[in-house]
Amino acid sequence: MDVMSDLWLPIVRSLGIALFPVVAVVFLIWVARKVIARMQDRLGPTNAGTPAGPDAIFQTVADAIKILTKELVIPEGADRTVFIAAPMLVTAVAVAVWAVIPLGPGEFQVVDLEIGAFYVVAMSSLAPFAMIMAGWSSRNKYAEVGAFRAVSQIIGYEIPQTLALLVPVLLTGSLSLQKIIEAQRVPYIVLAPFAALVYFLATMAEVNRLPFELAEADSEIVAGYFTEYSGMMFGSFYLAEFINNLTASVLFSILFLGGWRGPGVDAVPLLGPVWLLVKAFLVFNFLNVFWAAMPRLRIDQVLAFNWKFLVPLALLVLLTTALVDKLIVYLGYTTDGMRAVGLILANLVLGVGLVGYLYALGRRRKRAGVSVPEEFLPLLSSGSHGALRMRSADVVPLSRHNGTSGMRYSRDERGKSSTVELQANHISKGE
Amino acid sequence: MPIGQIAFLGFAVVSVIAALRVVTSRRVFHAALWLIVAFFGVAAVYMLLESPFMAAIQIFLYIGGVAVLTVIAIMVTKGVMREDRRILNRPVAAGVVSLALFVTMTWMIIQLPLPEEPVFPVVEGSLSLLGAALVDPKGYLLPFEVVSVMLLAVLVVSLYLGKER
Amino acid sequence: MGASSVPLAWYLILGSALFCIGVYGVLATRNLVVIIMSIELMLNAVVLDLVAFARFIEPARVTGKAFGIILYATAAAEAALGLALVISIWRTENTVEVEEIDVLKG
Amino acid sequence: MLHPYAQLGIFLLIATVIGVAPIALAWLVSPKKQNPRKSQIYESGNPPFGEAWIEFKPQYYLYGLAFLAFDVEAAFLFPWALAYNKLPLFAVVEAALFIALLGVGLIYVWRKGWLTWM
Repeated sequence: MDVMSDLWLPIVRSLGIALFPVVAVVFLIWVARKVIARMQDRLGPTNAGTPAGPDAIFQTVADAIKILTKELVIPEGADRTVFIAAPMLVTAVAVAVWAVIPLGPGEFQVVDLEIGAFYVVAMSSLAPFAMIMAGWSSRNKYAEVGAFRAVSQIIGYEIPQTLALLVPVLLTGSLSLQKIIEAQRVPYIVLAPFAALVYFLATMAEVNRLPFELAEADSEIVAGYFTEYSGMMFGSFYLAEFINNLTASVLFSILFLGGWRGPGVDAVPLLGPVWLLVKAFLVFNFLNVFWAAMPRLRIDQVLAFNWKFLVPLALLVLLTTALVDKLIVYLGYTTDGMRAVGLILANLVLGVGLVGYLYALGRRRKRAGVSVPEEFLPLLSSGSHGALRMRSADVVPLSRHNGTSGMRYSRDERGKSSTVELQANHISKGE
Repeated sequence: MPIGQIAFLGFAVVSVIAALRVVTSRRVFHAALWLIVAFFGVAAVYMLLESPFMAAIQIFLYIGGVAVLTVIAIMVTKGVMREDRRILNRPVAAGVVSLALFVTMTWMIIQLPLPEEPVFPVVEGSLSLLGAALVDPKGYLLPFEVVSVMLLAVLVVSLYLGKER
Repeated sequence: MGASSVPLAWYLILGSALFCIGVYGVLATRNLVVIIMSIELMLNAVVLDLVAFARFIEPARVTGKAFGIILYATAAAEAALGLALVISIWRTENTVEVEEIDVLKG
Repeated sequence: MLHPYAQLGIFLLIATVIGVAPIALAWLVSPKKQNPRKSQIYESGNPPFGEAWIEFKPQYYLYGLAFLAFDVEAAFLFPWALAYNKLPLFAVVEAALFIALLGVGLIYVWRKGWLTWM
């Protein structure tokens, strides 16, 4: 009996934590569609005559059931085994990261590995593979362009992400995510705002969120690396993408926002997951706001922004944090308060330097006749590239890669999946 | 048979079969995918050796780094890759040489008085010992700094070789 | 569970098997990329042996890991340079087969 | 109590099942009607033209090369960051040198223009 419970408790817990992101995503897809629709002055999913619940909250369930009954078309000339394995791998990897994520104190975690944060980084470095496999095996030109873009973008942004992640690790002195949370009496976003900024920007690129949504730019290369996929295989890519979004939000909350820490957790441990999910939900919607508001960049801009801005900045942040913190201790100020003040001051200096550098760069480029330095577009954009202008900013020249000139419009509808939303929208406008 | 041995045999069989497929696959792209499976098998064996750090580094560096780069190289040069048939260079001679090498090595390993059980228990926090040893002048400081010079050289030289002229 | 039930010799035999498969790959194939992959396989076998020795006969388990991680860095550097050379050769000679590369022949 | 790595193994097994199950289920319930027009490669409705596999500029590859160097650096910094709290100042300076050296390399290739998209 005892042996049985010893064996079954971990299995049940694993099952619960593994299924949690899948179930949560069903709700989050609806949230994302609704938020983006509201920002773009649309209604989003509505229950116009359908039994999809209030405000079509069960729209995603209906979509899932529909997509399950669609044919799995394998294009001719495709590399069948690789073609089928790619969507399976992408979902499995997306779920596998959750093994070390502490949803709350103690028991709300599958296994608290000594190397937790490194496990997360290692597992997410597998994601480009599924994209390469999908893009290669489809034998499709669009798919291959998407795969190439995905690889060069996603592996590139892995660098600043990993370097920024090292800052919380270094301040905690542990790779265990549980210990990183426990060490955050003050959330690390206060002590290391620039690490948080770098991490957030790199995360946006890692999860393919606009303005970094090049790998599947729907109006340029159809759907990128999963152009040829249909039915549930397409659904798997879509699911994995949203799971990755959720994972990224949860990880950002854990590393920089204090994870499950919050008022009342010590007394009621069950509040821990609630706090974590509230924080993650806010971060997730922050990503959604960017999604709704940003135009898509070109591939050269995306890569230049990484290699000429984020990577140097990440190196600088890591260096500054490590040196300043050690120097303060070396000078004899060993209390946590003094260390915190030192770190905040260092970040302040870093911020002033950064703004000055960007200003000088902008001035120099302006004198040289270039309106906006391309690599800093995501930060400096103004005028025709208006970062936070909404609908009029949708128009962006096509990537050079296609060799065609043209404009694109509306990035919300993802071609294959959103027909139901289009119809609902149509009906509500007709009324 | 203890569960550890069963797990080891499973991982070993997976990685050896995958490694064999690497050198015998007809398509180079498939060879690269099998290479990843082989690396995974070895990473799992690292977990059996209770070295999660080495397993993570195996996945992070070998699969997420080297294997990705190999796949990109294959995709870039696919025009000249012989897709359908990999011409082998004296396969029989190569097979005999490597089989003889394997038999010799295995025979030597069996002859050696190797421990059946680990002599020392697992040390908690050995990873931070490694971190300290890497920057310790009495430890591995010199290799550590040499690695950074090597990476600098790799970055500059490989970009120089790879860029279009 | 864990290493305690598997003898050291098993790990070493697995390592030598992977190494010899790598040797076969280097000797038998003409494709440069496959040769690089085989070399990676051989290096990985060496690291496997190092980690196994570190677990079985070393108290702090630092030496094996330090050697392993430095070997990994070297392997990655080798792969980067090797593949950069492959691309370079591919661009000038339009081939990735060893037999057809003869730029150094006078 | 189950060994932590065994729990991890079980979790990875469950993750694999979650990856495979939807597609296997869809394979069972979805219709299978082959049709040469349907299995044609998608090129925005036109019949596919030319080679299915196009050649790419190796530009993408350069970023991969740069990535690998920094990947190795990050792998080295993980154990160092873990030990950071116990390290003396000069050990941190050494690691800073390690980071700065690669930063110099980055600035060099940047100034040479090898990171610029062509």
